[in-house]
Amino acid sequence: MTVDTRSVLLHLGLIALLIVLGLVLPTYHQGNLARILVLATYAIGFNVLFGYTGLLSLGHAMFFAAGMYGCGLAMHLGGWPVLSALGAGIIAAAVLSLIVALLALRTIGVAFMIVTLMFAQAFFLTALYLGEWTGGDEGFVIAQASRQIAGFALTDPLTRFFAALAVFSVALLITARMMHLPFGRVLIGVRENEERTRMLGYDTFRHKLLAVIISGTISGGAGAAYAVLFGYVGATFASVQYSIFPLLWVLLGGMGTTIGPLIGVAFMFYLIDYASGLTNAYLLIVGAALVLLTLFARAGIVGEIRKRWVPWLP
Amino acid sequence: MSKLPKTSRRSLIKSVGAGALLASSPLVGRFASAQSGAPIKIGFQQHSTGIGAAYGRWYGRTTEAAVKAINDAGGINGRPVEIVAEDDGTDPKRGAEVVEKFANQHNCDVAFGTLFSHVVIGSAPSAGEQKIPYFVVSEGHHVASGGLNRYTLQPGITDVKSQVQAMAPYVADNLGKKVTMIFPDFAFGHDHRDFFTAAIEAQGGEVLEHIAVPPSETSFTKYFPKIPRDTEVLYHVMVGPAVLTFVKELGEFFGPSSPAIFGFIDSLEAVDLASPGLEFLEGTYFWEGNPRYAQADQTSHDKNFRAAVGVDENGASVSDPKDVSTYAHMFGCWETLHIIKAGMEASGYQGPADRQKLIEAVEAMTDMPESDAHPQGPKVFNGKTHQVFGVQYISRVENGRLVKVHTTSIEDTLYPDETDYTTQSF
Amino acid sequence: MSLLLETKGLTRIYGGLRAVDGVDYTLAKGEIHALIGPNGAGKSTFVGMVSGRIPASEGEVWFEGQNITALPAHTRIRQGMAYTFQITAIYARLSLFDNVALALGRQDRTDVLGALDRVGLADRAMQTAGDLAYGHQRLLEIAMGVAQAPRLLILDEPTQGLAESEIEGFNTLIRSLAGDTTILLIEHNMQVVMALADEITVLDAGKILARGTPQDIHANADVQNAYLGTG
Amino acid sequence: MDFGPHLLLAILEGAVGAAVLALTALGLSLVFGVMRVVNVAHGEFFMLGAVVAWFIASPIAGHPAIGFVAALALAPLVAGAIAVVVDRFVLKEVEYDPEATIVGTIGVLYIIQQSALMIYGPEARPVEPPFNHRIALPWFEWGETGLEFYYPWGLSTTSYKLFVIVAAIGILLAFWVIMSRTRLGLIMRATQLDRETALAFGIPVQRVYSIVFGFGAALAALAAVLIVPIQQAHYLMGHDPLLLSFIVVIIGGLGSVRGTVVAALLIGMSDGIISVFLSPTLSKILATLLVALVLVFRPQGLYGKKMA
Repeated sequence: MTVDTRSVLLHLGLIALLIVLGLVLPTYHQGNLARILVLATYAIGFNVLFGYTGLLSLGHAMFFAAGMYGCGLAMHLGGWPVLSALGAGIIAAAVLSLIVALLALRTIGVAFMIVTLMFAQAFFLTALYLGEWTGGDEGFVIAQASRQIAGFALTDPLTRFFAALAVFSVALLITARMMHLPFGRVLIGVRENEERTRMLGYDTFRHKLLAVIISGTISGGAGAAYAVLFGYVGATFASVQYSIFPLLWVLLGGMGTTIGPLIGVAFMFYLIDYASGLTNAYLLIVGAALVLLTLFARAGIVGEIRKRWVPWLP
Repeated sequence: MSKLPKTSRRSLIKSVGAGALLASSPLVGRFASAQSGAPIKIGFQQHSTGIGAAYGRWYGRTTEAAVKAINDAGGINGRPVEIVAEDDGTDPKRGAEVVEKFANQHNCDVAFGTLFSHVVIGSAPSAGEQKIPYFVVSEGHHVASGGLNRYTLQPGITDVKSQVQAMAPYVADNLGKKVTMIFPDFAFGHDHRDFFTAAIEAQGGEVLEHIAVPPSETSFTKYFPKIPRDTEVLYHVMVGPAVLTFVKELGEFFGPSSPAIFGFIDSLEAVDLASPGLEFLEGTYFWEGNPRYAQADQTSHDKNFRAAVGVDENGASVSDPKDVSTYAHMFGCWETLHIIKAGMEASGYQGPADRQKLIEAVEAMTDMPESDAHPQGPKVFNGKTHQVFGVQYISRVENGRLVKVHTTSIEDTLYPDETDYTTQSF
Repeated sequence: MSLLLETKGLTRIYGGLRAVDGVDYTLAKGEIHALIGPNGAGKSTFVGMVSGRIPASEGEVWFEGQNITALPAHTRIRQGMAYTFQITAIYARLSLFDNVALALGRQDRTDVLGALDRVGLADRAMQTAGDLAYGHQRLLEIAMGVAQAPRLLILDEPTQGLAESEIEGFNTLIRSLAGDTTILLIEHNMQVVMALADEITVLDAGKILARGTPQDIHANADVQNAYLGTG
Repeated sequence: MDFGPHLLLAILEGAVGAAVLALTALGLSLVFGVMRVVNVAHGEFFMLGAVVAWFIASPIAGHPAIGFVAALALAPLVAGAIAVVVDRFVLKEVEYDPEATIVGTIGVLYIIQQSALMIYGPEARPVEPPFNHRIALPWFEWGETGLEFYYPWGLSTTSYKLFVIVAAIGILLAFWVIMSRTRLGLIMRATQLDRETALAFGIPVQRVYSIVFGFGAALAALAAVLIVPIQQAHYLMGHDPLLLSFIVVIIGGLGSVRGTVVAALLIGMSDGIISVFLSPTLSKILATLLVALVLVFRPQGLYGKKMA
């Protein structure tokens, strides 16, 4: 079996497993998994830039939130139907990521981190400043009745689950495929040694530009999906911590792995959910878990598995 | 501990038994039936961590006290009440997840207790989808504005729009008509800005300047020079951990020559008035949702409420006089739980299948006279807007204590309906 | 013979220091040309400007009759240059296969293995490049240059760190490329230079000191004094 | 208020913020410069300084200055000691790998924050300043009789705020002396320049790292003790200082003390001064974008060398 076939089987198998889980899990965990899938889509978007291209953005919340506001405002103020609103959210995120990329890619390393952080902070403050439309920190609710596609209510747990799975699968398959194409290999080349890659005749700036746009657009798609599926849009999602989350998820799951983002989000989600049932001091447990992970599984969960047992993992 | 320390199981059953013996309601008969031993589970969405934690702690203590009082009096429909507390981290995303957890994992009958508006708004869609009644204690205008859904109600605390507009007549008549407002530059502050500006203009006054302070600001003096010199009344409201800095710097800015100062107690909620630097507040005015200091005309209801929650006559914890409560807001938890009890008893609530009946029963409520269940004062509930309206208090700082100088009427707090949730299907 | 490469007054100034100073240089198609000179003579800076890695302060670079001075490095590479680094610059965490595939621009198994085979590394294709011995890393670097099938191959000290036997293989490889590929070679090892070069240019202090056949250079008194005399 | 006095007030207020920010950022810059790691928990050491100051000062009776001085001496030691423990048991174990350090220190951040919430509680509590007098400031104007001066309404500061500015300048000078004139400073600079060579010269790099990490945390804690009589101690207060010092360090240029101080002044004052002209939130937005654009067009920071 070639690496390619194994990789295809892995991803299709994962999606099949998720379908089964969606059908058999109890309501509570089905709902959780729907959330996890949307957030994992966000993490996948982040991973394109951080895990594969080696660019650490600390401002990805602005892309997630751009998708969320683009979609949410189109429905809330414009009365658009779900699919066009999703499109609006995705386009909003794509445009924003193009602008941010053109400016931020003039910098590298820590300066890139700070520039993205500052743009995201400006975005967050702008969302508050335009409270008349965005509802500021309180945000707004997207009317339950409008959250449906062709008669399928997205508020129905099962429908919502499969909608979330569809969003996740698209992002997963796009990135998995991309990383097999020359374009994706060049991104890895940029991550490993940008100067070398340039001297092999690749326009590394253009590749990085596209990586930011793809990454930002997938993140924005996740934000738009979150708005539609869970019915709430608010500035919290544009705050700094929502830029830090995907970094944490990806590092936990394994940077530069296709399924790491999902594993990272699921691990973190259930760690918080479970620990908060035990004690109010659950952040202590989360903190300890993060420290232990750095000490004993530095490549992240999937990364360690790849390192120790399954070297072909994409 | 996630689940609040409760009365132990044994004492709970004892007290429920006593309640059953004493109670004359025919519903108590159900106590003997097979299912009756099961407690009524109320999911308490608590701000245990995050920016709301100082409020969350007192909301927790009040809730605990109210549940004890309800259980001591025989529970609800003869069944004991159990609180299932989950931390929402004062985060709207986690808030929504917690509501789902209440509905699907803990099998709670209702969800309750949220304060911060963004968590309420973030969680309300989940409550609507899970069809679980969601009783918030937030004072936000979000419920009455019609932005939420039929499952979300605010029967225990008056909303900010009412609070603010009820202040305008007193301010205009007694303090001055040229007002400058300082408020946080996010939704809560914008509510103050919009509603008070309209209300003071209706009284023939005007707002000279709106000074919006950016969120998470920790230093404020630099914004004060925007206060016009001819300001007669300075209206301030601030929230968050930096409130004490805000008020202190306000005093340092004005020095000996300040205009009349009227503030919302939010600016000093959970803060000791005796903190150094607050001396200048002597003689200034505050809105209070519920007077922090026991007043000369204290009702027996307020006395009982303080005793039950463990608050002394200065509004601080009986065990630590420096631990000042969120007295202006936390009564809402107490009153809301009593309304849940009243609603469940009126609707003969048995289990989740009766949730719609519960909501209809609460929607049918109107007058809520001052009582041990409503220690803050009398209220009127509007079933269409799912919002309660109650009297508001204005206090003046005298000798370092807040002394009540004015009680508004309920009429002062009313405004035309902006929505009718009863027309929404369940 | 027609010219492949020409520079006119090519200059690079680093903070007042003229590292390369007005170099006029031509390279004919199909030639193996060696660039020699003492350390700090400006050899790497010169080829850096030719390949576009380092922007020129003054002067022009012409490639196949076109002025490419304004073109960015990756475009020059696309037009038929290849550049191997003086300090090994392979992708240490990727496999040899991936290294060469990136150089090729496609994941064609036959072509990748073919390129690796030319340096004798085909059997190690799935190894992680960073795990190779230093000499093998140099060979991989050369394989990556060769895999691009360039018209101009710039090799910056390719034999540094290679064992005697590997140098022999390297010489063979370069000779097999000659004709189709023009080769510009910076080299310290005079045996390699004498064995491979059709022509030699000597740089000293940023300027061309001498140019000629290996025999001419060997006989040149200036070069003897400035450079060869020391070794 | 008139334009001139308003601007003066904005500058004075900005100077207090900038002074504290400069100290906090210097701690981060030192760690960043010498150890090449990002300490995400840096803000929590700031918070620890304030919280510990409250624990030390509040039970001490008598003049508030006694408690304050005790806090000034002890709180940085406590924060520094905790930082050394973190260095030994986390950072050293991951061999200062940049990514692992980020995740590890995020974990430390949660642990410290949650511990503070459990032990100290969610309230914001004040520490009494050793002295605090309102000082009305005069303003000059050309009038009919030449230079006139008067006291504009509201133009004032406090003696304690002025003390914070002076104290911060003193600490910065002391820091500069330590770094440039002492053996410890020399060792730190040598380690910063080249870890391998430092090792070769027999410098105990591991010990230097521990000292640097502890020293950086202590600087943050010291800054917090200075500010806590003005702003209260709260368990979430570390968030903004972390972000701001991070920004200051990058804008100033890695490893440049001068750059860090200049950037702290720039960041600490910009939104206050812009808000003289525009609405406060809008000025914050513009100040944020301004900082981002400074980096876009000068990626190495104000005083830094080009970063690789």
